Amino acid sequence: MRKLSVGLLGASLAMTMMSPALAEDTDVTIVLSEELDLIDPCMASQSNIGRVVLQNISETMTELDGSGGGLMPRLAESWETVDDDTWRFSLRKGVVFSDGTSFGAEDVAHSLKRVVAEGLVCEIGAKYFGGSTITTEIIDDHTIEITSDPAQPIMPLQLSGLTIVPSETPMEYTREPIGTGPYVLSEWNVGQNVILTRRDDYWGETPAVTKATYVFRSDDSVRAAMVATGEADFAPKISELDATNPATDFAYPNSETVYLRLDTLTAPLDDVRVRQAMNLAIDREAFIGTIIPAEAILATAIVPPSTIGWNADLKVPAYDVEKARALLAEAKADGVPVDAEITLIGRTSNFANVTEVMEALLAMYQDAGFNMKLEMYEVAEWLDFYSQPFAEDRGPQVIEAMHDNAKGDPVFSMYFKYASEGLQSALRDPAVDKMIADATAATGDDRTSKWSDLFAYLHDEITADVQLFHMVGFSRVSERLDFTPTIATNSEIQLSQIGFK
Amino acid sequence: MTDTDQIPDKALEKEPNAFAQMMRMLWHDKVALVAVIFLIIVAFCAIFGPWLLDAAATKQNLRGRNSPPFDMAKGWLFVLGGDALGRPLFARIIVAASNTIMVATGAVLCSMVIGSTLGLIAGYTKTRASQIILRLADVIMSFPSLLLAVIVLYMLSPSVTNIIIVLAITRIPIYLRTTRAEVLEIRERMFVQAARVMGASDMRIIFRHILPVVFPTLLTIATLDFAFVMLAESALSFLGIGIQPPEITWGLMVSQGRPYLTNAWWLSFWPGLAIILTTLSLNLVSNWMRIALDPVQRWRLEIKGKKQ
Amino acid sequence: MSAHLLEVRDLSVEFHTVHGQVKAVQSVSFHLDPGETLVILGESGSGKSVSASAVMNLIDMPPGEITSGEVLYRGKSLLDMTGEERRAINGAKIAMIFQDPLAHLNPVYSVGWQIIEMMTTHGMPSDQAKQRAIELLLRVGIPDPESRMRAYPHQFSGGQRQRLMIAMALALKPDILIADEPTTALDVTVQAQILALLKELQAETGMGLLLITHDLGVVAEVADNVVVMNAGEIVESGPAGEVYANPQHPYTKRLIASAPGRGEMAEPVKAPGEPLLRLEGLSKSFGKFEALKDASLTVMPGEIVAIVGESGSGKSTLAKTLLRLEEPTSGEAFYKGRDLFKMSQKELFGMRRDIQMVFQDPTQSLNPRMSVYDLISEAWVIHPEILPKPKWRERVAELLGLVGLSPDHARRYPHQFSGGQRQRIAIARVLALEPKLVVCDEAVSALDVSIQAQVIDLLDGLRRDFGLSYIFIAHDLPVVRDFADRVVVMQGGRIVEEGTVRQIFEAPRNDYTRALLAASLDPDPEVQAKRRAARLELEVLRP
Amino acid sequence: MRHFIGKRAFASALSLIGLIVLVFFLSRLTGDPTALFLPLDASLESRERFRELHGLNDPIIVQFGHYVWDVLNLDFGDSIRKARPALEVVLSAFQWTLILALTTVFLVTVAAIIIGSLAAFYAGGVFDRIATFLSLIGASAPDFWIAIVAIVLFSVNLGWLPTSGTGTIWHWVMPIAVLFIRPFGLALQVVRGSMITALSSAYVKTARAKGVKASPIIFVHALRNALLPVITVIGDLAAGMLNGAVVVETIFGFPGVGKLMIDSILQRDFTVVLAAIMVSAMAIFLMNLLIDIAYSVLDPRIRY
Repeated sequence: MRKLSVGLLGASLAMTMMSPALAEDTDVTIVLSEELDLIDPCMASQSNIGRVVLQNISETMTELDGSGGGLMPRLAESWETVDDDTWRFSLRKGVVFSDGTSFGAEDVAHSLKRVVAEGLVCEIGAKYFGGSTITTEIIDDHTIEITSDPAQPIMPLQLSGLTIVPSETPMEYTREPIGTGPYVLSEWNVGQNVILTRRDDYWGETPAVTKATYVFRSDDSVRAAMVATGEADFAPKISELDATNPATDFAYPNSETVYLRLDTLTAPLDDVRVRQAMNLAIDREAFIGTIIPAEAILATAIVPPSTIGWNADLKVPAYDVEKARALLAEAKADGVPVDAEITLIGRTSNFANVTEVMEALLAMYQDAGFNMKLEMYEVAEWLDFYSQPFAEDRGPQVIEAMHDNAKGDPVFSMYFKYASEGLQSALRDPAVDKMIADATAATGDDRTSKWSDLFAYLHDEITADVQLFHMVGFSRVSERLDFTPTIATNSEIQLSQIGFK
Repeated sequence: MTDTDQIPDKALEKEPNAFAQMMRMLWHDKVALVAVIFLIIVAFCAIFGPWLLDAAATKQNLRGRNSPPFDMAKGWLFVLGGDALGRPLFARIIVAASNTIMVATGAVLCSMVIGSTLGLIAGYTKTRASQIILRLADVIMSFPSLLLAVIVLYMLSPSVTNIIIVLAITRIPIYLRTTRAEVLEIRERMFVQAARVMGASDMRIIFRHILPVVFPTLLTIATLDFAFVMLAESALSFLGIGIQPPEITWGLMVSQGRPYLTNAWWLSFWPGLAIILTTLSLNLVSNWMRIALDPVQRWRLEIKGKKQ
Repeated sequence: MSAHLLEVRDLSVEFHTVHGQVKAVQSVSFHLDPGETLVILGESGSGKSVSASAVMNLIDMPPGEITSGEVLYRGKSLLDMTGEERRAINGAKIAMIFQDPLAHLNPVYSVGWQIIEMMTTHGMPSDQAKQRAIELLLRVGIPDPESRMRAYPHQFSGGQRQRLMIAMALALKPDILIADEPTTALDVTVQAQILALLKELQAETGMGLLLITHDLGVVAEVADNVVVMNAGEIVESGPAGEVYANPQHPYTKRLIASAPGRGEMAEPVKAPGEPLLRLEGLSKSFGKFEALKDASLTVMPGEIVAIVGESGSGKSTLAKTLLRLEEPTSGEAFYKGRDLFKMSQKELFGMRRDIQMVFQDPTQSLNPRMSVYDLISEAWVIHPEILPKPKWRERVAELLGLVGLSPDHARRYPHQFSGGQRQRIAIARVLALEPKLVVCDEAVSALDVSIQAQVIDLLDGLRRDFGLSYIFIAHDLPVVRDFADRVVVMQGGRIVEEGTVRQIFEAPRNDYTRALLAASLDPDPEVQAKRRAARLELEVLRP
Repeated sequence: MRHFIGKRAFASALSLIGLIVLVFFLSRLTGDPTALFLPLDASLESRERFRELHGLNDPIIVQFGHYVWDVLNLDFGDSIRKARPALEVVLSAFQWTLILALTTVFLVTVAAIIIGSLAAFYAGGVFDRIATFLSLIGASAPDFWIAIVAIVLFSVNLGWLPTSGTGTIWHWVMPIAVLFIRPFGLALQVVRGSMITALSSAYVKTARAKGVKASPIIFVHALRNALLPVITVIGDLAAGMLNGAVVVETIFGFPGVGKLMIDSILQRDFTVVLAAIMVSAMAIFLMNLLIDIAYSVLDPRIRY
């Protein structure tokens, strides 16, 4: 009772006092799901850091067009191969960093060195350049040759992830990121907000947004509510359940794919019939539009359809419990221990409704005759199951995972997920290993068809896993903004693309 | 030397037994009576719920999800609506009572037994052991309970038993400190000295003389704590480190239904209401017990109905 | 007819309790005039305090309820007044002091504040009130009043606290002072001083004094008129001297008859051989405070040794040390020739059977959650060699019979008994162990006079039948006089005098013993009047 | 007094050391932060490099030795996630927690005392029953549930209050209100119980005999005596709040120490966890000391 009156009192005063706070109408407020730990450009591959840093503070050599336009120049104006393992890039002239120094080949070389430097754990380095040795040669101030061992046929694509920092940047995490982008970090009030303001000396077009304030709320519904009440202009990630207003809420493919990894090393999952039965036993369609957003697509591969080599011929396995049971019975007749208890492992808060999805999957599998139990783990524990080395006496495990590949090339996925040495691979198939190696080294159409063959082999021949859904994200954009989220919104928000109505 | 000192003499003949007297006091406090009846129903659900309704509670129907409440078309089990997987909420709430009550009861019992035993030792002995126990209580008190939850649930697994362990550990200091404080006082009472003069052993003094006197206080705290533990369990679920599906508790149901608050309120409302009503009942019963077990206050419950 | 200062007419009060409606006061009438001292005499449960509370509007309603009657102050009905009007009279016109001043003074405010509040509440400016408070403290005999004003109740002695209460009550020169057992918890010497102070102040102000007590001695000391109450009703009233000399009602007669201090004094027992217990140079310190200094005494088999002294004299410490509830700082205690303090745990356990204790307050010394059967048979649980289990029930019944209770009582719990009955249960429990020596620590002090006499008789009978020895600790000299063989007087942790009852009571050598005897009140108003005169000669009473 | 503080500090330091040792070793049992910090695809070498860099490869006892040595040199280590001194991270969050906790505790205390005292005075009456019942209902609801309903109601539907975050004074209203409810229910019960005892005590009888009015009897005579158990409970509540209010902080995006703690635990950022524990422990120690001082101020019988 008392609380209510406090609320009422507060509210009536609030109405009179809150309204004038809106500053210039070219300022925007963006609400992210997590507070930023760091704002170092070399960590920009983490989605929330990327949403602040990428192309706003720090720019990259090349840029992947979110609306499907392929790879575009950014700080590199053009590129060509010198030989199998060396690429030459011509850099844009007249670009200055926000600290006033001008951009040149020196800076590119330094940035490449920095992301793989010892004593500094850079996610970009680990993600895009892990396992290969990169050397650079500065031809002149605006020309640079980059050599990779082993050869990297998609070097320009990889460089779309590399943030360029000035050559003076120390080999430790910086809290004052300097970049060539149209915005500078002007305030970082830890725990409250991060503020970017527009630069006057940017080399490209002057964007419309003058100031961007990033705030952080971990609760989905609060983020949606903030855009609804006008406290924020853009929430790149909201829950599907809150995305109820067609005027402000957008679904966009977020390049995430949900799948169940089958442990092909342990009986009974080492039997292909059992794996096929696992694919047949679930009614994928039933999820769509219920606990999985209607805009999601059923998957046949671990990468989204926009990726090269994606195989349109692959068919989603039909829901056929009878056939699943028959396959199980067949396997059982051959002495496969199909009654062994299989552990279905899910990751808590992996995506909206993950718990319901896992419960539904469990129910379907049990219905088809699998002896299965469900365990949900928070990320740290889940990783122990998902990544090598696997425990010795783990028993048959089926692990739910969501994989993100927004880069358009399967190379960023296949080795890790399917090669014998791949960190999250529970497959030991020499044929697959060879196909991955071949495709990685190939270029052009050859590359496309090699990947395509691999997908077909994995899906139809050996049934390596249970592919489920290509997911969509939901975002809420204030009606005063002229902005449509794309697949890129999962990793970056280019403030320069935001306009006002 | 109060004026009512001799009254029992007169009443000696018609002294009712303790149970009947309790029942009478309960009858006089209608609010507490309703609370007790509600708790009995909850206990019934907890014991027989899974046995009666488990099949109904796990039957999924993805295409008939989030069906609204009070629609009898789908059968009485759907009177409170359906959840995100199309399972009847009514059945699920009843089945979830089992785990919810088990977690709460287990945690309260464990912490009460361990806490009060340590408290008895700490209060009764004047030795170093008592100091160590007190420091231990301090450590537990300032040990972040969430960290404890993560540690236990990481090393073991998020099962009902382990949730009980986590919650029990965090509640131990409450009983420990209360028991110790009471024991320090009771230890000096005459009847304890009388027992000592008779040659009673420490064990006998502790368990026969001190414990029964502390017990009503512990019982009152335990009732309150029962409510607290239920809420703590639901907060753990909210933070994603509590019980995990396919196990269900009310707390888990609330946190699972949370995203639907704006478009399918009933998902989290009914289990939330179950928690509120149960904890409220426990609080009311605890309040009633505090009076009923206190001879000085007892008249408040005795005279109602005869006067006013 | 001019109105009395205070008149209570046909007052009845009922209480709602666990056991239903209880009539605490039934049709009680009395009156008080200026300058008069009216004493309401009664034992616990007689309704005497309830009557006074009704005058002050202090009965909690519920559970209490005034069912009939009126209370008139100068002819005006108090019961018909509004709360506001009653408040104006309370304190200003009718003031009250209570039995336990420590509990009745607010522990967290300075005494000065509390006395001043009495006056400011009734409209006196605070600087004037402060001046008056200092005068009052001086008047009731608190030295250095200006600085003591800032002290808190716990920083005063028991007697001083009652003086503070009196100062507070008299701050506004009330017409009536109600004193509810004002001296019950106090030592005898202090009691005499407080009563004297009250009389002096009454003489100064001419107020009416309504004093409530259970003690015939207090009646004899101060009363003009007396009202005797029993079980909520007035059984007799009249001038104090007449009532004492010529009681009409059987209850009054019994009350007067059971007053201790007029029986035969015991003749010294000739020591038959070895002493049962011999204490040598016993000392006990708590930190720097020496509670017991070099105490020595002997107890012969079958002998009753009384230890008398006021609070803080060390008599309880002596008992506790003897029973090894406290460890002595130094000294020896030989029981049947063996040193109690050097005994091993096992020997000590055996000795526990032989030396037992009866505590002051049976309400506290009996575990409220054990039945009488459990309480008594616990002795045999602890010492199973005394009695085999099959015989327990029979023996409990026997012991209950021995202390004058019925075997049926074994199933009941302590709270279902009266104070006297509880003490009998405590004695039965002690007897279950078949002890040789029983230490009675103020074992009858909390009991009403009539019950006191019964318990004493019981103890005396047990000595005859079983040859028990007693160490009888008491502050009440008349009881000691009737019961003990030898008396040990303690003061400030030391034994100051020791001798046979006759020696101590008839020819005390020590000044302190003499002061104690002089301060002790005799139920006979005439005797008391003589003592009062004699007491004035003894300077030790005035600090 | 000085002796007392010394003794108290010693006991607290002892507990704190025990706590740190326990947390240090137990938290190591929950796995190391490498896998969480690096992307899934990170190679085994880069994982190894990360472990080497943060000393996670040393035997745990050596790690502990390093930690103790650093702490003795007043270096509480750096946060792995945030690459900032852990103490700085914790202190910046703690200032928010401190303000939130103190404000809430203050409001709880004042409200519980006023309402609880009146409920005790009218024990059994209508006011008492309504106050008790409402406070119990509030205390019985899961706080995250209340918080979200409050946002939906007051921010989205009614538009009266900002949903979350910090900034104006209005941002504080809902977090404080949600945080207020449960402790208030508990404190109210304690005040009520303690006041009932105090109001039936002998010195209140004296005050009535003096003709003192009802309000000074309640708020002057009885209240000060009734406050000791209340202060103990308030102290416990405040100590709980100084450990942060995870749920409220999570929902309202409030940058307090509770959210920091749970995030650090989940991310295995142990230095931050340890620093947070130390800062909270210090604050709780100081608060307990204040409470002891409050005891002796309120009750002249208590002297240390």
